[in-house]
Amino acid sequence: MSKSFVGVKALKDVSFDVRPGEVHALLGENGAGKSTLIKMMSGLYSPDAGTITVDGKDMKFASTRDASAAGIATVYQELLLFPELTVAENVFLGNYPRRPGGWIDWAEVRARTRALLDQLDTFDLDVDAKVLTLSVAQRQRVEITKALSKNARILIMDEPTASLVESDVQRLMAVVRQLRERGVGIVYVSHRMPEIFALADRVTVLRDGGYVATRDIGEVDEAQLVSMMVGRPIDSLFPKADAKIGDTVLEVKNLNHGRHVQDISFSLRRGEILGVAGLVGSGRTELALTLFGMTPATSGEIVLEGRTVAITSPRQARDLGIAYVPEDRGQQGLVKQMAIRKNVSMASIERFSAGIFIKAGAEAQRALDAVKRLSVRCRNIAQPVGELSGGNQQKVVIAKWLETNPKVLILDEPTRGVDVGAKAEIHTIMGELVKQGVAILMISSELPEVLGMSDRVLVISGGRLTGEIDRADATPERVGMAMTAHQSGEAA
Amino acid sequence: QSAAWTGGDDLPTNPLACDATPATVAAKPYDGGSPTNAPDRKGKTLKVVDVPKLVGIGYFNATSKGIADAAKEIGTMDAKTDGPSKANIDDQITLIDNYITSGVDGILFAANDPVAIAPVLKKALAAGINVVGYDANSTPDARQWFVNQAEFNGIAKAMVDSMAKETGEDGAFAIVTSTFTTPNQARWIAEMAAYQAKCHPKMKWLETVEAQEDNILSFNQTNTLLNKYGDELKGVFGMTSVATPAAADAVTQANKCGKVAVVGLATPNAMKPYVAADCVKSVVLWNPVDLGYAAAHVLRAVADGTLAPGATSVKAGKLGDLSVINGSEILLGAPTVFTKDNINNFDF
Amino acid sequence: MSAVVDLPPTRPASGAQRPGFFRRLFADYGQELVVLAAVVALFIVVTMVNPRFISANNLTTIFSGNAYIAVAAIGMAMVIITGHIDVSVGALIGVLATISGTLAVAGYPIWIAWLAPVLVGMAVNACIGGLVAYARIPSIVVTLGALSIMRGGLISVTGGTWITNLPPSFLIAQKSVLGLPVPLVVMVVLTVLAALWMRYSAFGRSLYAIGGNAEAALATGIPVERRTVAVFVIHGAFAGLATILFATQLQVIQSTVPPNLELTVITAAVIGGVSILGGSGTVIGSTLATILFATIGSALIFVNVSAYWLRAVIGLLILATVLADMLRRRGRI
Amino acid sequence: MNWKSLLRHETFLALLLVVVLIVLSFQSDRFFTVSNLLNQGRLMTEIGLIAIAMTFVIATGGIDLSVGSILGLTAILTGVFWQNIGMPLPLAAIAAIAVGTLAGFANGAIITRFNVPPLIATLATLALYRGLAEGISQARSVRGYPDWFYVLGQGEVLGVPTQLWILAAAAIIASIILAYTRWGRTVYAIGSNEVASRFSGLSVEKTKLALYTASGFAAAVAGVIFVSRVSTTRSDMGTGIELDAITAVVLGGTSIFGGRGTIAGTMIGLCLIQALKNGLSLAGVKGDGTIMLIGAVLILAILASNLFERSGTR
Ligand SMILES: Nc1ncnc2c1ncn2[C@@H]1O[C@H](COP(=O)(O)OP(=O)(O)OP(=O)(O)O)[C@@H](O)[C@H]1O
Ligand SMILES: Nc1ncnc2c1ncn2[C@@H]1O[C@H](COP(=O)(O)OP(=O)(O)OP(=O)(O)O)[C@@H](O)[C@H]1O
Ligand SMILES: [Mg+2]
Ligand SMILES: [Mg+2]
Repeated sequence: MSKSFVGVKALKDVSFDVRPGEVHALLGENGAGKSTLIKMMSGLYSPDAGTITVDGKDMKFASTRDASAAGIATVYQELLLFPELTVAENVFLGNYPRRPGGWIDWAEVRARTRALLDQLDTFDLDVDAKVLTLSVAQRQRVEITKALSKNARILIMDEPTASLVESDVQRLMAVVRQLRERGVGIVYVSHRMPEIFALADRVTVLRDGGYVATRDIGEVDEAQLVSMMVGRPIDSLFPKADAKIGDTVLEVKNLNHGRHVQDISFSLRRGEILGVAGLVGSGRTELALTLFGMTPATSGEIVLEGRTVAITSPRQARDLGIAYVPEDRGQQGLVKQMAIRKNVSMASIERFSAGIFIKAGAEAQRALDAVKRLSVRCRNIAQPVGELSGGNQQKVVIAKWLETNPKVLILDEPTRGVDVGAKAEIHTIMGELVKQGVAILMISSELPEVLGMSDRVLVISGGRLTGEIDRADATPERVGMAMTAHQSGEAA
Repeated sequence: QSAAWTGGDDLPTNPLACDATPATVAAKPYDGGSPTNAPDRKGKTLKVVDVPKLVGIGYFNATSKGIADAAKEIGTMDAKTDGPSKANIDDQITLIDNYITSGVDGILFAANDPVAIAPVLKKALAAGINVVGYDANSTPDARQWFVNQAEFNGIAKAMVDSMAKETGEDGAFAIVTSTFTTPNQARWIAEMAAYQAKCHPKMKWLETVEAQEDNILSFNQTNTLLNKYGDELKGVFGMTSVATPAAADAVTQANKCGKVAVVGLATPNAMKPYVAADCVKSVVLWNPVDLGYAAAHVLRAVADGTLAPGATSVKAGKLGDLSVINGSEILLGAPTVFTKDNINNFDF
Repeated sequence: MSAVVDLPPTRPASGAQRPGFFRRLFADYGQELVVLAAVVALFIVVTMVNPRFISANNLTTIFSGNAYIAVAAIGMAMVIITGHIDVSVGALIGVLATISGTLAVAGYPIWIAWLAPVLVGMAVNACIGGLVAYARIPSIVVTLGALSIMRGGLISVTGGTWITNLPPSFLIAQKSVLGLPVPLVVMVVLTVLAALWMRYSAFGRSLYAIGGNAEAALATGIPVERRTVAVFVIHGAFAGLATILFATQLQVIQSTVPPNLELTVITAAVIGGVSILGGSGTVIGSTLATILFATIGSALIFVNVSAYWLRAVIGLLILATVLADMLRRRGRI
Repeated sequence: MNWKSLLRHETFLALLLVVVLIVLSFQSDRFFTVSNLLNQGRLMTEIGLIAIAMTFVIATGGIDLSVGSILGLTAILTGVFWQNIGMPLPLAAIAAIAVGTLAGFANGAIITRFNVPPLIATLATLALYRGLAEGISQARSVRGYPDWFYVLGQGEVLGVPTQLWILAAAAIIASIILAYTRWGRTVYAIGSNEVASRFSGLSVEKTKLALYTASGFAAAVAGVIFVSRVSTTRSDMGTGIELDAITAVVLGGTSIFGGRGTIAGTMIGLCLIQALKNGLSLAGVKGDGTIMLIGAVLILAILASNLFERSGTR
């Protein structure tokens, strides 16, 4: 089975093929065109030029339905779920088991979903829960379950592990390997190098919409791959800067909010990066939201620069100098239809205003600076943010919050779905910020990132603090141990 | 007590005598307005617009037909009907305003609100346009003449007397009207209340309900009244040409023909089935075709100068001489009572 | 089709994941239950004031007098679930009633007079749906325009004449089957069928999917455009069925429709729990909400609420229902 | 937000308006006269004021269906405060406007505090406020206002109808706010992505509350102008005006899903509708024909600008 494809614009003359029983990794920087390629293979976009061949036959995919019929299932990068429908229904939508007469067999839908979820070790997901009540990571699992349910011959996964923590990644990789053994061809996109080396048989690298090379995994090492992607070598993915750690900026005492933030206490100092590790649903995001005033604390104390503050709204948090880069940038971070310029100034619009009027010139200047400083790849600052690739969108969100000159910067999964080049850049930016005395609270599901960037690591499990580990003592084992403590408190 | 009628416009009521004694009307000087610098229109062809309360209901179709008939008969009149699609003061005002600008010679109107329409009518007078109302009046000084289909107290007497005859002097009745704010209906109900208190004091007024200009709602409301009061309810008044047939239908479908009387204002066409089935004995209404016909003739006479302030009567084609009352109103005559015998002679 | 992977779970499946029957019922049909509770409460209170309220006659008035609104609201609920809205349904019913009545009076076979509004309703809404789906004009814009066109057109064409002399066999809404009035039977049957269809057919579920996330629906392979046209066409069919009940209730057909009929129908759908944002709700809710309105209207007359304050009370009750639903949702999450 | 596509719709609409004006003035020589055009301004002021506020509301992705009822309630209260309670008329009008504004505030509070979708909330208050107007008025109308009061609705200032000044001022202020201030930016941001706006520290709730309050205020002012124009109060005043206002706003290019729209567009849409109503009437087309044509123009205008936009960006 081969599959070739030639397109233009976002994608220039790219050819790509998948064989049965292989994992073919697709690599490239943000905006390289990986998702675009995938969307054409799955029938969502139609190519301007070029062909798709399955089993030697030329295919014309008018819709994703045609692609499904040809045995292609896809887990998209942007989660495409139906928030008002249940988990089970999301999994089998358009593909229901029927009873005689064509009626949907709901009992069967639930049972099969349960079985699929169990195989992913996802016991805490209620198949009858509406998807809107799930966290991002839980939604990701639903997406994967959905693709698995289709029993496809070609499975395309666009950054499936972006929001999974290490143990989940391991589990997913096991599933992928098993599928490979069954002769399923898998297209796998990820920005996480270790996964690529652990999983892939071949890799194809794209750059700026163009095809760079296809290699067997044995032929290349990480540095080579990175320089193929970025066009230059990268020194270090975790450029830990030596910032002077100053006095305490933020002190949190016995903070509580609902089930997911229970009795949390910690302190954060100027120039420090405090990593937060935890399993999916452990309550890290909830903690951030509580600090940011989105879900105000029900009890406990937040002390900011020696003053006890009650934070009840994001606006107030912002005014106090707390910034939050959310985990779901599409929904929470950006206004996609709006220009880059307007997104950058959004959280600090008062600074670009004279009275109530916006100073458009100053705003544009700052946006230009920010785009340059964070090397956001875009046509111009008037381009709607939604047109940018994931990593570049993330940089815009960070730029937006840097405009507020925060004292405390909370980064929730700051490099989720961000390519190695940009990831290194974001880490460098973090380094610069701590040098300027900003205190950073970094939530990440990527253990190497947590270990590589943090001065200290907080570990949260079941909404409780289960460990506070200094950089020197932070080994994957210690952190992992703390992450699985208090398991009982986590069950939803 | 829910029966008390407190709606309306707080104008004094003037119930007629309980027997057939005609009311003595005190002569009043002309109180209408007059157009400024109206050109001499004597014998010239008039461009006339007729703006009813709303278009799309049987009643105003009939008046509009009368106007068209008269225009054809007169020959020197170009009449056209254009009204709002809902009984809405604002749309009506806008329409009249547009016709003033377009330069008509005469305006015939039936007002959705007597006061709200006044400014725009005064503007018409100021532009030298002849303005005549029918069916629903404006304040007198905003138009020249008003063709009064029947005096409010006359209608009230006819309605209440008919009801008393059918239900007996101690019957209990309810009313289905469009809305409490509709001026004509409000006046009629007020006059009915006064006349009933004076001449049929033992009758029991149970309730008045609104049903918009919506026949299904009228039907439902009548049904609800029938259900609520059971055998106590002896009669239902329909105050509009929409409510009356719907009320009759409700009574028919509830198999209460003969047990519950329906008396009301309605056009004959809509009532024929119920009258034929003996479910409704009598329908009260002036002939709206005649009303439109008379209004058109009055407008012609005003434009020709043959109807001037101080006149006591006016010639209205086949209707003969109509008399002037209340200073600047022209009375169409007594309302017609349609019964099984004559209803098939009318088609509107 | 069996699951592809059969890795052994690392720990045994934790049993009893499903919440209890009542919790699920409350979660799935919360708003419907609120509305139902409101209806029941009204019935109890008003019956205590005046026992005639639950007489067979009054129940007939409440349930079948407004059945046509309920039927129209079924189609509206489907449209709203798909993420659209239709503000032209009132005008459409007026047009269809005129067509149906004209055919009946002109002596065409009765079944043609009944079939015509359904077919014409489907045709008109196919155009509306086409503009929404393929020309990508928001449905509120298309139907706002269609409302004007149909309302004006109706008056232009009929000149406002009423249709009388309808043949008795045409008047189906006045008949009964098995001792039950036809409108009631039609309303219940259509509601149940539509509810089953929305829950157990792939087509019905796809409407929820489109309303919930049109982009994802497209990616799932649902033909979003065709389904959008289809749901408008179905809505047109329901409008046609509603028209039959509407036009045959009385012996005359008024050429004007009840003012604000479209708002009444939309209100019924949304009070019944259909999310105005699309993606959730049921047709059971819209029918219950229609019954609620009818019950309120009747109840206020029975308890002698001053007719002047009637509308204020209705508004207050609607608001109370809406707020009760919101509080319920908060309690749940 | 894409400025180019925005400009395109408004330019297109303005061109359409010009064409309509030219065609209509050939149909009737009484159409394109100063006095007629000014008079049309008088007639469209109430809808215009409401449509301006509605533009903001719709641009945030909301809607306000209760404006007609607020207008009616304010009208009734003006009369009742003045005649039944005996307040001086100016005070009565101000008090009535205050109540109308409060009604708008209540809408906003229901929408923001209880998370009720705007369409549902205002559908409920549409019935409630109209009901209050009916209940308070007890079906009576208040008439006989002093002559000075009519200056507002029937008088002129410098040869231009009084209320047209108000409309013009409102339109200019509103368009500046929407286009150049941070409030305007906030409106667009909320309309495009409410969650992200909240996460960016914008005061989403306060903004929405303010907008619905402003919408109530605009409807209330329109109510007093309406009373002054027609010399009386009735509880059914303003019925159906919400659809007229929404039509103008949507025709003007404001997206019903929020995130885009301009006051200029709304005003052009409003003028287009009014020109059609008036011009067609002068040209001898009846009201029902005009309604049909406005419906068709609405659909076609949006269709045409959709096509424009697509051919432009692809
Ligand atoms: N809807 C769109 N409109 C315009 N440009 C787009 C659109 N979607 C993607 N692009 C552009 O196409 C290019 C390829 O984007 P694509 O999403 O395929 O990148 P990617 O390789 O998947 O990146 P990432 O790793 O961030 O997901 C980018 O430059 C992006 O800006
Ligand atoms: N909108 C929501 N409604 C209900 N429950 C939610 C919602 N969002 C999150 N949760 C629940 O809250 C718990 C904690 O979620 P949270 O997102 O804070 O976890 P996390 O540790 O940040 O995980 P991750 O970031 O990997 O998703 C999860 O169990 C999730 O089910
Ligand atoms: Mg991608
Ligand atoms: Mg998280």
